Amino acid sequence: MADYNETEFLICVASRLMQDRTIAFVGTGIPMLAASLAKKMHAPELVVAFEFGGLGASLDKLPLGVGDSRTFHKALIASGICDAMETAQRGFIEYGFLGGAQIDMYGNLNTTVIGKYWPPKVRLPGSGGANDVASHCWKTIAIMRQHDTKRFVKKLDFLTTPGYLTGPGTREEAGLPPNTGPYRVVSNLGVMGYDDKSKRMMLLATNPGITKEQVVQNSEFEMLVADKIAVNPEPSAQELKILREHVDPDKLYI
Amino acid sequence: MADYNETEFLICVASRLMQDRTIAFVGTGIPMLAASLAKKMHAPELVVAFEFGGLGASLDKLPLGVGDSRTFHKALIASGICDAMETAQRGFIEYGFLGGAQIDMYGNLNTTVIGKYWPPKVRLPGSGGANDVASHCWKTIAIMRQHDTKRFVKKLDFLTTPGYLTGPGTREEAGLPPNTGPYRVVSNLGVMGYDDKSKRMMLLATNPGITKEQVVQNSEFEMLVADKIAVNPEPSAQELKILREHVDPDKLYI
Amino acid sequence: MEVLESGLGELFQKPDVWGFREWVHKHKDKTLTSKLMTEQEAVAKFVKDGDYLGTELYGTVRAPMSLTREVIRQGKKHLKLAGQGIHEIDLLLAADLVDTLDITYIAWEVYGISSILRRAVESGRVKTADWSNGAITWRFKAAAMGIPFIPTLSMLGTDTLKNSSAKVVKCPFTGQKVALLPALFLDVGLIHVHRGDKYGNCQIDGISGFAFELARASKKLIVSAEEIIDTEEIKKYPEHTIIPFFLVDAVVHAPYGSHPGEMCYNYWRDEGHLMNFLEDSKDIVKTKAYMDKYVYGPKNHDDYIKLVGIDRLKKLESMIGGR
Amino acid sequence: MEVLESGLGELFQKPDVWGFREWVHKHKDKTLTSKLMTEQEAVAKFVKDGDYLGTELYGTVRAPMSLTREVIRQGKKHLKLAGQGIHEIDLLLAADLVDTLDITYIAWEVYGISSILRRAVESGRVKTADWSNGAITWRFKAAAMGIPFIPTLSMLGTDTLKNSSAKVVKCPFTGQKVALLPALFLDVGLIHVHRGDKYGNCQIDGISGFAFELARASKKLIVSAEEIIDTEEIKKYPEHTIIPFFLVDAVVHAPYGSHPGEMCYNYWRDEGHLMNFLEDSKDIVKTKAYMDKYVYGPKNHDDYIKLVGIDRLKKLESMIGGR
Repeated sequence: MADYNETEFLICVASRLMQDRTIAFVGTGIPMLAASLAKKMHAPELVVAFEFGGLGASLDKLPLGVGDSRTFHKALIASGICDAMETAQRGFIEYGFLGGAQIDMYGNLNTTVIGKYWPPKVRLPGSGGANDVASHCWKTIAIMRQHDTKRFVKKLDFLTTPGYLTGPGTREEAGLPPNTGPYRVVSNLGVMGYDDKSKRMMLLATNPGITKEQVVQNSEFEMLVADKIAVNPEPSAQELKILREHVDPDKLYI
Repeated sequence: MADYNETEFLICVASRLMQDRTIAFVGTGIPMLAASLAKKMHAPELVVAFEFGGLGASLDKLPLGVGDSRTFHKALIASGICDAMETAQRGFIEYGFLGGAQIDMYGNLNTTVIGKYWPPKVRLPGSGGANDVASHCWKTIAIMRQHDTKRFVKKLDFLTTPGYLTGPGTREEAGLPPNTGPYRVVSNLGVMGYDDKSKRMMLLATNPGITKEQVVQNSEFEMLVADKIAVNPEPSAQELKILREHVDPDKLYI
Repeated sequence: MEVLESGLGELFQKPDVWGFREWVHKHKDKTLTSKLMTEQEAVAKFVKDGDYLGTELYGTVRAPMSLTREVIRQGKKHLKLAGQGIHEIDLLLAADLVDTLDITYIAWEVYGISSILRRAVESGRVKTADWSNGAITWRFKAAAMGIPFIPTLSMLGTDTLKNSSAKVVKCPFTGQKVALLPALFLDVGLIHVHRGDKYGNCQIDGISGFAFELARASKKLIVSAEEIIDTEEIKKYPEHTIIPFFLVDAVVHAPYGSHPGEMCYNYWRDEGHLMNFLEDSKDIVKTKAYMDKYVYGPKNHDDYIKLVGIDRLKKLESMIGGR
Repeated sequence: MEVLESGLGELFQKPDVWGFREWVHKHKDKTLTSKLMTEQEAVAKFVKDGDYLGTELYGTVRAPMSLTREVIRQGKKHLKLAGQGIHEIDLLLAADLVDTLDITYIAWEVYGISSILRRAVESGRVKTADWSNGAITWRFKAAAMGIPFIPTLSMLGTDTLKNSSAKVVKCPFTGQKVALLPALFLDVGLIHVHRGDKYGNCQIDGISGFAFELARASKKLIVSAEEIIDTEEIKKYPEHTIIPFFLVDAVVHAPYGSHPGEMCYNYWRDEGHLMNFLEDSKDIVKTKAYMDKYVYGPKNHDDYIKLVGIDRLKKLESMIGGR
């Protein structure tokens, strides 16, 4: 078994969730690395969409941001932000990968403020494209590098980006497209999905050496637990080799 | 004095109304010829806009339609119909040149049907871009090749394209942009403008040999007559030479 | 929303945003799979009786004529159309395949009104609703954006609005009146382009009319291209892709596909052919003879090209201007 | 229109369609007149205290940095900003020239949040309203279309909507809820492009972000270009013009105008410079030292280029990828 760090494991787990022959919106950081790894492993025909207009890029080299030249290098179209967002709004984009400072049990995310809105205790970056991605993509996958009770919270300080809002039917009630919503959460402890009926977050798989109790204890809200908990396979030697030698050889992220 | 036909005169009169260093929306036929003539006479910097996206074309050769390659030959931008119409909607286009089967005393035009709406006695082409042009350009100029009581009517069978609607303030009341509206009508008998106060059509100039009574009699509605009626100068030898040898050497229109 | 005024025109295609989303989710192929096929295959597979059909063009310029002739040969019936068009709509109307028209302009520009349109509408065979050119394109744009309507200042105060299905409301930000246009989602879009790859990534030279919007507003999209190019060419200039592959269901190689219309930088329009058609179109018997000769006669576009004659087409190529 | 819900965020710029129309009618020069000038002249002439300013970019890519530094050198105060931005907004905030922010995302992407933004907003010095990236761009798009608002399905159900000035209404065609975004007309737009002619006809390589929309949404538009080209080049490929001359008030020749950001196909971003800034920005004194050295120090962009050093810039050129 290869030696690896937590970030590398997170990238591998996220990567495996990326389905070949679909279009996925990816943001900077782990989603980008995961997409690049997926394209070199099991999903060569994954079409990666970036919000500033690049779609279908080769990802030969790792972009530094969602609009740099690597996001449309050898791409199939290089348009603009409206076209990218409207492609999602029209229902063409299957997956969206997001992150956040806080997530609640319905998969809602906060990337705006800690404390009250203004002036806030901590001003975070804001929605960026996350709100659009989570409003329009069919399935969203949240990546949370640090699974603890400050990040998996009962109540968000600010609901930046919609998950299942306050429960079943509330997305549709708010006007969001039917049959869309959060799909998975990847954290440093494991992978969560959502209970079909209650739309509440549910532990599906833990990372090796992590117990389901640890996941529950590190979540402020009551984390549901699936009847059968899988264990995420560790990064394979091949995954690590490709990740280190081809995805991020300059060690920009890992 | 040169020998010329009615169409040639109409083109010359329309051409003289085209102001240098402005942007004008022009349609197929006489407006196109007039614009081409104007660019070669007094208005070399007239920027001609076509509704399918060509703007600032050279007009070296006469287009056959509002979207053919001559509408964007050596143009400054070749975009699409949305950009062209939105440029007008944002207030960038000074003049619009239109035609119609019927016009009323407020400069409203009909190019849709004769008789009731459906099924109609005569189905005409429809608005095309005319409604947009007349809604958004600052000043519209209508070109009517045949001035008679069937065309200058009391009541349109169908109000396709807005003039001053039913009188002062009614454009604004309908939601159309302030300070826009009909400016001139060029017919085979003369040139009409609009009374500032009543917004009703008013004879400003007759063609040589035409009396103001003829204009009044050939209008079904009551045509106002300006205190002082000018006489439109006949086409000059230079205008006719340029028109015949450079604007339409293949005799497509004249 | 309080509606101040509602157009009385029939809404031939409801702006069903959720239905469109579900449809593309279920049916659209997001994979890099060759979609090259003949026009017969494309039309047989993707056009159904009763479909709402849209063609993209500028008058007779860059018109999907080879695809339109195939739709007629296959006798697809009860079509709904959006036009803005000339020759292709004349042919569909002459073949009596059309039930309804969202019309903005159908005529021969400087050569005057369409006799075929007159017969079809004045007889009551074809129902109409009226729009402006801007309005119908903004309806495509709303669909392309994935929203149910879009505001405009066009059409206000006119019978055009009254005989459309637009609605007038007061803007909640400014208090001004605006017309709301319902999004127009097409069942099938037909677009002719300069070049595309086998997956459907397409480039257009010169003005792009409403290709961008119509391609994105179509549930099913059939593209014909003067030239099929390698995907490497697409990847070299991705900013020139106006239609990306995932919008496209079929790619048909159709040199001279816009004939008798123009294709900018490729060939000039066939004025003689069109003048003859225009004359023929005034008479029902002569219209039928034209249809028999040029539409029903050739079994496919290759046949049509032979019928027109390669010398004639080469001459049209020599007449087109450069940059 | 019956409004179901109204965002409580302040509307920093009213969607005044009529005002915009009147302004461009009165002030915009529709003639082919050279607008080439220095950045000092452009900023002095077209940026005023209290203006609502917009910059177009993708993160640190194709950012109008040389123009932004000049705005700061001239001390234009009480600015309102729309961001989506990074380095240029950090600099404007650090110079304490900003009163309000329509914010969607201001941060250093993978390198984390902006310390300067935190200090400016947490202290209560800068007021904010929040939007999504899509929403703010659609606000520009509405302005570019000349309409007072545009619908979207974004932002529904969230605090983002509650702290914006969007409004929720029921669609009169489908009954679904939609968010209406007020058009965002800018007093001044700043855009950096690959090349333009002296009149302001501009081309951009690669993705175009929201240049199309922002250029059309701006009352006054200052463009900087890596390269000034002949108008004959523009005329040869008019389909590549993304900004036509009549939108533009000033054209500034600014090679390396996006430094320390990237310019695709021209030069890679200056990672070392940005990492140093990022570190400096955590501390007020060091931030001031950076500003003194790189913004206030050079008297113009030429000076800035000399300060950075041509060898360093040539190296960045060598690091950029081709097609």
